[in-house]
Amino acid sequence: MKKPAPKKSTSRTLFARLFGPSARGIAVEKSVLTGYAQAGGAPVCVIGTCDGTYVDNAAALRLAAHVIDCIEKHPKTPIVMLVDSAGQEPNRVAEMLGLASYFGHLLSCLELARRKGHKLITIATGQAVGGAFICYGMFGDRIYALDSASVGLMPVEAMSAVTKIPVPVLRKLSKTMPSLEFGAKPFALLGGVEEVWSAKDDVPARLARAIAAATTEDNRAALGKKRGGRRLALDIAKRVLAESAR
Amino acid sequence: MREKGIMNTAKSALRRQNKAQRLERVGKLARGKFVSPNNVPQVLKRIIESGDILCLEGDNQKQADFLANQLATLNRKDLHDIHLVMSCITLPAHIQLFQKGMIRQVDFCYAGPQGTAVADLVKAKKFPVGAIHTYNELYARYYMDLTPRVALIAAAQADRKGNLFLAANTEDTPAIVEPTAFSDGIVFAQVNEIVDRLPRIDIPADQVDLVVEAPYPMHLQALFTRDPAAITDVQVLMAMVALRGIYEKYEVQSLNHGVGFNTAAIELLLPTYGERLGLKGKICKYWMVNPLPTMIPAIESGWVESVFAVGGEVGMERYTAAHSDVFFTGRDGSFHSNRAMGQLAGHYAIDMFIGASLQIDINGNSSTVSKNRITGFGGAPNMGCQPTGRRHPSKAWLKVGAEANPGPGALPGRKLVVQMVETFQSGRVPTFVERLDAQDPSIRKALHGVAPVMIYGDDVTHIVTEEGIANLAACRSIAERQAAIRAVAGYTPVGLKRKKRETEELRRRGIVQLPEDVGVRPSEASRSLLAAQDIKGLVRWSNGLYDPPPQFVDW
Amino acid sequence: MEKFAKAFPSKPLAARTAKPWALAGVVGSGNLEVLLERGGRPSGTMECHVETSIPGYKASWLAALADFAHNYPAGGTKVTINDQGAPPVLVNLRLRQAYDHLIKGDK
Amino acid sequence: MTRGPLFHEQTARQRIAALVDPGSFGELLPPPERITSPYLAQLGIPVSFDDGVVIGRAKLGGKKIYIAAQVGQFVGGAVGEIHGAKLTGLFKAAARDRAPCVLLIESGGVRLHEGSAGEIAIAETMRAIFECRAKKVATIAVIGSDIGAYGGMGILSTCCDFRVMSEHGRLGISGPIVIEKWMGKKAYDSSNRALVWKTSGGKTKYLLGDADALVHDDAGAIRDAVAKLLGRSSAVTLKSVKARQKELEKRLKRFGATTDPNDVWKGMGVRDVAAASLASGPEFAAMTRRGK
Repeated sequence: MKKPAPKKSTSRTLFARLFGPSARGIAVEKSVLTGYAQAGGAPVCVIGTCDGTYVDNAAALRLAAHVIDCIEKHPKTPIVMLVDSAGQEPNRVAEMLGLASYFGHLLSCLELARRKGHKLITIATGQAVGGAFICYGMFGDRIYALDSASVGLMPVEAMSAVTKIPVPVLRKLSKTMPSLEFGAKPFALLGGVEEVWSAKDDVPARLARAIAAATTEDNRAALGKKRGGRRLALDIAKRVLAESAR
Repeated sequence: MREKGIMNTAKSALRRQNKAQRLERVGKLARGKFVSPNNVPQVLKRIIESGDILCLEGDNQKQADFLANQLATLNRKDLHDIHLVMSCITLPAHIQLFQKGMIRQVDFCYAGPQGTAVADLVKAKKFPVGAIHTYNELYARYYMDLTPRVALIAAAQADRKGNLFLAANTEDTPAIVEPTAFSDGIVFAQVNEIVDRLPRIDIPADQVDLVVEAPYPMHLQALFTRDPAAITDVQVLMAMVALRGIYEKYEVQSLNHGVGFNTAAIELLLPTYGERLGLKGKICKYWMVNPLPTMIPAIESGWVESVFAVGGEVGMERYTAAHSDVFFTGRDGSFHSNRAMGQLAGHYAIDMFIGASLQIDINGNSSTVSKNRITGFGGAPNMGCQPTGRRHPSKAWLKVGAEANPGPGALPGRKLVVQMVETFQSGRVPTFVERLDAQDPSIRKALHGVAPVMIYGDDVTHIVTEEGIANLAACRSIAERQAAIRAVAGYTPVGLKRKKRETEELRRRGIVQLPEDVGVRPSEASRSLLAAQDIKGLVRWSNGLYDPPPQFVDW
Repeated sequence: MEKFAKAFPSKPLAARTAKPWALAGVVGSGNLEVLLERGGRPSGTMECHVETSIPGYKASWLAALADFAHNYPAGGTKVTINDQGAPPVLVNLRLRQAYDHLIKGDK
Repeated sequence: MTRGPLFHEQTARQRIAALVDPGSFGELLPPPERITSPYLAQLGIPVSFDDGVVIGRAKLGGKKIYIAAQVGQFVGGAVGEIHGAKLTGLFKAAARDRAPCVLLIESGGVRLHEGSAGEIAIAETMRAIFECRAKKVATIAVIGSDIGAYGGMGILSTCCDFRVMSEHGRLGISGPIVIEKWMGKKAYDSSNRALVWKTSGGKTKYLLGDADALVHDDAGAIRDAVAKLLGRSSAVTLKSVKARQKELEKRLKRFGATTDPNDVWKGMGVRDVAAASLASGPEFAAMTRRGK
């Protein structure tokens, strides 16, 4: 595992593809992006990461500050979250200072935005793995992914290294269990992603439609069941609800 | 001057002359007795002669490691045909001496950490062993046929005259120095530091020929530190069974504990479960054990009258110094140990020895040796045996003696020799076997026909497992003994061969007792009964006087 | 994984128990969980189902279960075990704990 | 000096039994339902009848609560599809019934054997937790176990209104072994237990304000601390997030360049670090003026 090298130019191209000329309103500092842009002719707030960077304490704070700024200054403006991050960097000082709490704070800010009427749309643009996806991207009302994005818990090889289960075994099982497979499409089968957008798609139009359609209800378990990638989650949660009501 | 007179009248003093020659060869490599660390290999070359009996100090805790490491820098052309005598083969440097072919014969007691390396040397026929001994057996031979010409020893401090201070870890040193010094052998000591004034003198300067201030302090292994957090519910169950079925039943007053978690559990149950049973003041008053950290709660609760030790334990220095009513301490107040005397106490003066083993066979013989690991004995066989020279009675001694039904020519009493084991070792390896690995012909052959049995079945009085207690002393025949062992061997292959009716009969006669039979409810067995559940708990019990080694500290 | 099932003769369980089922232990390295339920059939046997991660110890398992069925009136119960390499002593201990809970309820 | 069992040594079921009013616990989806992980079964790994989490209703001090306890011994308490769905359902039930929900955490995070399903499950549970919070229904995470709260469960714990910790509990994202692999043994020696606990343990978390209570490693003490929090909630408001933003910025500015946790302790007003290290949780709390 090496620190990913920044690829600024491709990030800008991507922003332009998503937001057109209004992408200029997005500031990028140390691969953390914050700003305001336009989607479907209406203003949106943008937060996120690029270049596959790591989300550390400072990055979480910058993202949170921007969410607070949006809540205060631009009520009900949808927030678009772009995710391209390799995760949290394993770092002792970050842990000592409570990285989990920094992430929790970012999530609380997003929750506040949701309660105050901001729609939250996530687009996995690059890497969307591990803690960095959990700490904001997976908290969206609706989550989308570009088909070029690497979405999931971790690649099969990494899973094998930790679980000591041979790669061929995992690969074979992933044929029937998309959960074990790595990528945007299997993740969508689990309901974790609403829709995968390809290069051919009119992405700005899709984004505008996504913002319009979003609701605050978490539909992922239902999607996972419908698409067959995650058959148990919905029914089990429902059973808990039903049995506890008796 | 008077001494000189005696020397001059000596008729035979070849050894003395030889010693003088050796020291002469050292010449300017030493200033008086003091050698600088850089010169040690040269000095060793000059004071040791090929063919010598050489004693390296080192046991399971304390090591003259600097001297051993320097010795290992020499080669076969410098020294060969050495007859090595030593308590424990512990360091990689010890193994190198064999690999370099410098050793003609070795006589030793124990090879804990190097057990695998020793087994490999045996397989490669590079381990010319005389015998594996118990500690006191080897010390005894230092006075008979294995008197060292040179002894390389370790001490905490030396003063400018060469007097030595051994601090908490006296251990083997006096047992090595005395026979060497009084037979015109050379005693070479590594010390952690040279000071102007010693806290106390443990070895007088005139028994010390050479001293080096080692560049690093001698290695001390924290051997007896058992983290209470690693004690399992099953071990608590066994401890409860042992407390009721043996300690309470025989009113065991003086005892030795092994180093395992089983006995650590017993120590930690005394202030809780033991207190509840009203046993305080009735049992466990006099101890021959190292200063075990797990004994702190019992000591703090007033259970323990005295503790004598064969060695120290890392981190217990301040605690033992603060409890001189319980521990043996020098006039400076610091802890004192002595392995030879401790072993003697453990042989003659205790009601009970209780310890664990890796394998027990169907006749009750036990061993820690396997084909791939030759460990040896240490002190257990001195204590885990019947001292037929014992003449003083005690309640426990007489009671076991009565159960053993002595004939007209037998001792009236018996020491309790208790093996406390789980029926399976980790990894589902059965403890109970039909035949010990130690009986393997290849091992026997390497040891001149003597299988390395730790404790003989004839000496064992009880076996405690999680299944219950087998009272071997009360068995009337070998067949009965075997049935009793099968009865407590659980679901090992040995245990599966037991016959229900036989077991029931032995149980009726009290020879086999299940936990319920001694008043223990297995469902009650829980770690929560332990007086301390982790190392931190021990530190708190000690009022901050116990300083555990860093690897045990999580705060 | 090795899987087997067997019923062992046992005196019938008490007509009333504190609970219909009891669970003891956890599935973890060197440990196991024992689920003990009323309603196994027939009433003169203890019905056992074992799933263990360490194959090759069926004989000890059967001996331990048979002993338990012999020592405790457990006829008409169903024992289901998920094992991750527990030593037989733990099998015994967990069975007794589950049995205690079934009869007397959770402490 | 005898005392009850240590909380961190109890099993999940024992913890619940020791925490709630006697006999009040009713388990939801109990073991006889045999809802076990199909993933583990396929991989030849032993399954458990509760999939590593015990959930249900109970009373605490006569008040209705929902409670869950993770089983750390079972695949490290890690969250798989079923495990996570049980938690999500529980928090939703708590929100619906406006009954506080207590989560006894013992988990390394996502269950790798179930891949992304566990990751999504944790995200879903987080959403359910915030459903409770929006209704001012208290959500309380208890972190006092051997494994602690790591990975996604570490993050999830920070979504709850309150965190009750013992000195034994640890809260973080990346564990010491992972960090050691990444940064090298020099930067983080994972076998240095004292350093590990000072990095992620209850005392440091309490000192910095990430734990709301630091209690004895004992179910009774945890029950008392939880009982005090049941009627309260920590609302997510603009004011609260702005205050937290300031606090976390200040923390990063003050200690961002500090590597020795003892310096953080000193900076937070701990005078005698050695004594504070040895002190029990409540003693520690009394000794220190927390920098809130």
